[in-house]
Amino acid sequence: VYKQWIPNTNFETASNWDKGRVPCARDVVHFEKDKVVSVFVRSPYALTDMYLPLNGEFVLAAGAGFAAFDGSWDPGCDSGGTVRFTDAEQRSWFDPTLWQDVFSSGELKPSGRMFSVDEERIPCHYDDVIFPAETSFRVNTDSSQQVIHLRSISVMGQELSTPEAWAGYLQGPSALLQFHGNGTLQVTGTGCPDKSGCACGNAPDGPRICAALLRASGKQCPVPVCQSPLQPLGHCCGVCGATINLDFTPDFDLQKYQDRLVQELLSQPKYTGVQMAISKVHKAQTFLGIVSRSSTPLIQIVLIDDRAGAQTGTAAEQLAGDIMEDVAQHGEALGISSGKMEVATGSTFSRQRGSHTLSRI
Amino acid sequence: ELNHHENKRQKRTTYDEQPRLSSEQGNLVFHAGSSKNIEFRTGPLGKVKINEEDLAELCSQVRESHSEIQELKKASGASQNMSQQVALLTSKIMNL
Amino acid sequence: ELNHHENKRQKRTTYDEQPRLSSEQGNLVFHAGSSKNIEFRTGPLGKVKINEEDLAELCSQVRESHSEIQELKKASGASQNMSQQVALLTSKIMNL
Amino acid sequence: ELNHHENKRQKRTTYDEQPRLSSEQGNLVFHAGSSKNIEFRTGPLGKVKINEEDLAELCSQVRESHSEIQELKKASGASQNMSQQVALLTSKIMNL
Repeated sequence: VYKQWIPNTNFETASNWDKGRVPCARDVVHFEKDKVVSVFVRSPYALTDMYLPLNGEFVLAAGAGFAAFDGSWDPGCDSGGTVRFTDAEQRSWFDPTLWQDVFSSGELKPSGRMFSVDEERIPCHYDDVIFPAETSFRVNTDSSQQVIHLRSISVMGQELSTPEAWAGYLQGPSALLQFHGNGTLQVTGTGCPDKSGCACGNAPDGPRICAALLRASGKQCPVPVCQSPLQPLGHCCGVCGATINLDFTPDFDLQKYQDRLVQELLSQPKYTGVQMAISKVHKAQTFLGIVSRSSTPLIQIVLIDDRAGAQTGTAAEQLAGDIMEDVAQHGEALGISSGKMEVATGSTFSRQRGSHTLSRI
Repeated sequence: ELNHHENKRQKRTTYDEQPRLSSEQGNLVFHAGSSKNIEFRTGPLGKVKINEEDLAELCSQVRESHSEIQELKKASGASQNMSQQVALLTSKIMNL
Repeated sequence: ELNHHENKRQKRTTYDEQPRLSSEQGNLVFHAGSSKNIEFRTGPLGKVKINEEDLAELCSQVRESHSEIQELKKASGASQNMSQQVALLTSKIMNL
Repeated sequence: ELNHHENKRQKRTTYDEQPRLSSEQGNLVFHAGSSKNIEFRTGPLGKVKINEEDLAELCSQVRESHSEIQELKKASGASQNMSQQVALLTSKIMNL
């Protein structure tokens, strides 16, 4: 899966400047002295004055550069003033709002009917990360994990997909300016080796992820319409709709199963407005109410819909029922040994549960 | 639209006459203006280094060579005089 | 696929080729792209000055010194000849 | 007015630490941070050119000139000796 970092530190990005516009010729441009930054410059600029940080770089695209301003001609920049580059220091790797799903080309993937739980909006251990070509960036990798594993990283148009290539890039001039924080990014070059899927691996940073998400959306989860919202693993806020947890056998193929659900159920007209997330997660085991350190992998399906009021979650509930029915009929062939469903809709006063366990021979 | 275009062209022309730093096919080019300068300034303790070559040292080497050459030219002038004297001596000895 | 690969390779080259202006602990460093040049171009009146040193003048000083040295070498060659002549004269006088 | 002046001076001092790029009467000026360097760096295949002049060549020219000057100085020293010898010969001939 390809995930692309959204913000940049380009010179020509208006939102990177405190005045909300790119500096013009009469302005005095300030980069903060102690803020490290890499800045991609795409075009030529005339300047009156520019203060550079003590550590930083300007990467010049072909034709880009800086000229002295002679004071004579300056349309749309009559006043002039101080324009400051804004602080890119706190942009966190673990902020789900700063990533988007893309194709390997970097083209934006239409979100369609699938979504990801919040932890999986951040690059997972077997994902490919893209920092778009012709852009500069700065990302804080502070993490609860020492090493953040990835399959590959693309930076300024070069894809680094081996540990050696990545190590080489880290020796270069830009890496230290682009990445900071205590987490170390490591490129493995290997995708998920298990056809039953791989857990994302961001669970240790769950609290960090939710804190970043809530900071972006204003501190609190929205008040859910349903009374006892579901708490899917890896998701920050409660949701209305349905979740299904599946136990699987070695025959289970996550990608095939997802395709089957999309083609045979989710794409039915009656489920327009239902969105689905499906992934392998690790559920902490409890024994006599005590959380154990070991965990069991399971397939989690989260279903939400766009129904309102008392109808909230009812389409999701219906789809969940269909999925459970499918499990009952074809579970064994699909590699599913049992399934548990939970539902929270606008009309229910408590969560409803259902389960189906296949008898195993 | 035309006006905008016109503006752009004008802008470019204006900047082209100004001293500037620009990226050209990966080369880093410093152009002085038609009548304006590009200047690099360090403090009294700062150096200017071009690929490990210290520019101030290079300049003082150039100046030192220049003044040594002036000395050598004077000495060489003296040597020209002597050459005439030797010619004179030679003819005198021939006539002895 | 091959084409895609080709594009990628080309892209990498592009990245490496981008020149940069960087600040390293307050030092101002200009980097050309790999295997690319840094060029200083002066105009008819526009100069490139590095701490009051005029780069174009530095170059012409170096060239001037070089050609003056060639002159001095010729003169010095002439002076070697004369030295033999003096030795000859000296021996003649001794034999008188 | 004095205060304003004072402010300006202080401002300059504060910012002096940061490298800076500025226009001064249309001249483009690059300033290193205080007591910091300005460096120009190319890769192993890149050149530094001053108006079609290759700086590496210029440097080796400077070094070559320096060693040629040392040679010329030795030769010139020899020529001084000869000058004394010529003076001696001259007086001898006069006394014949």
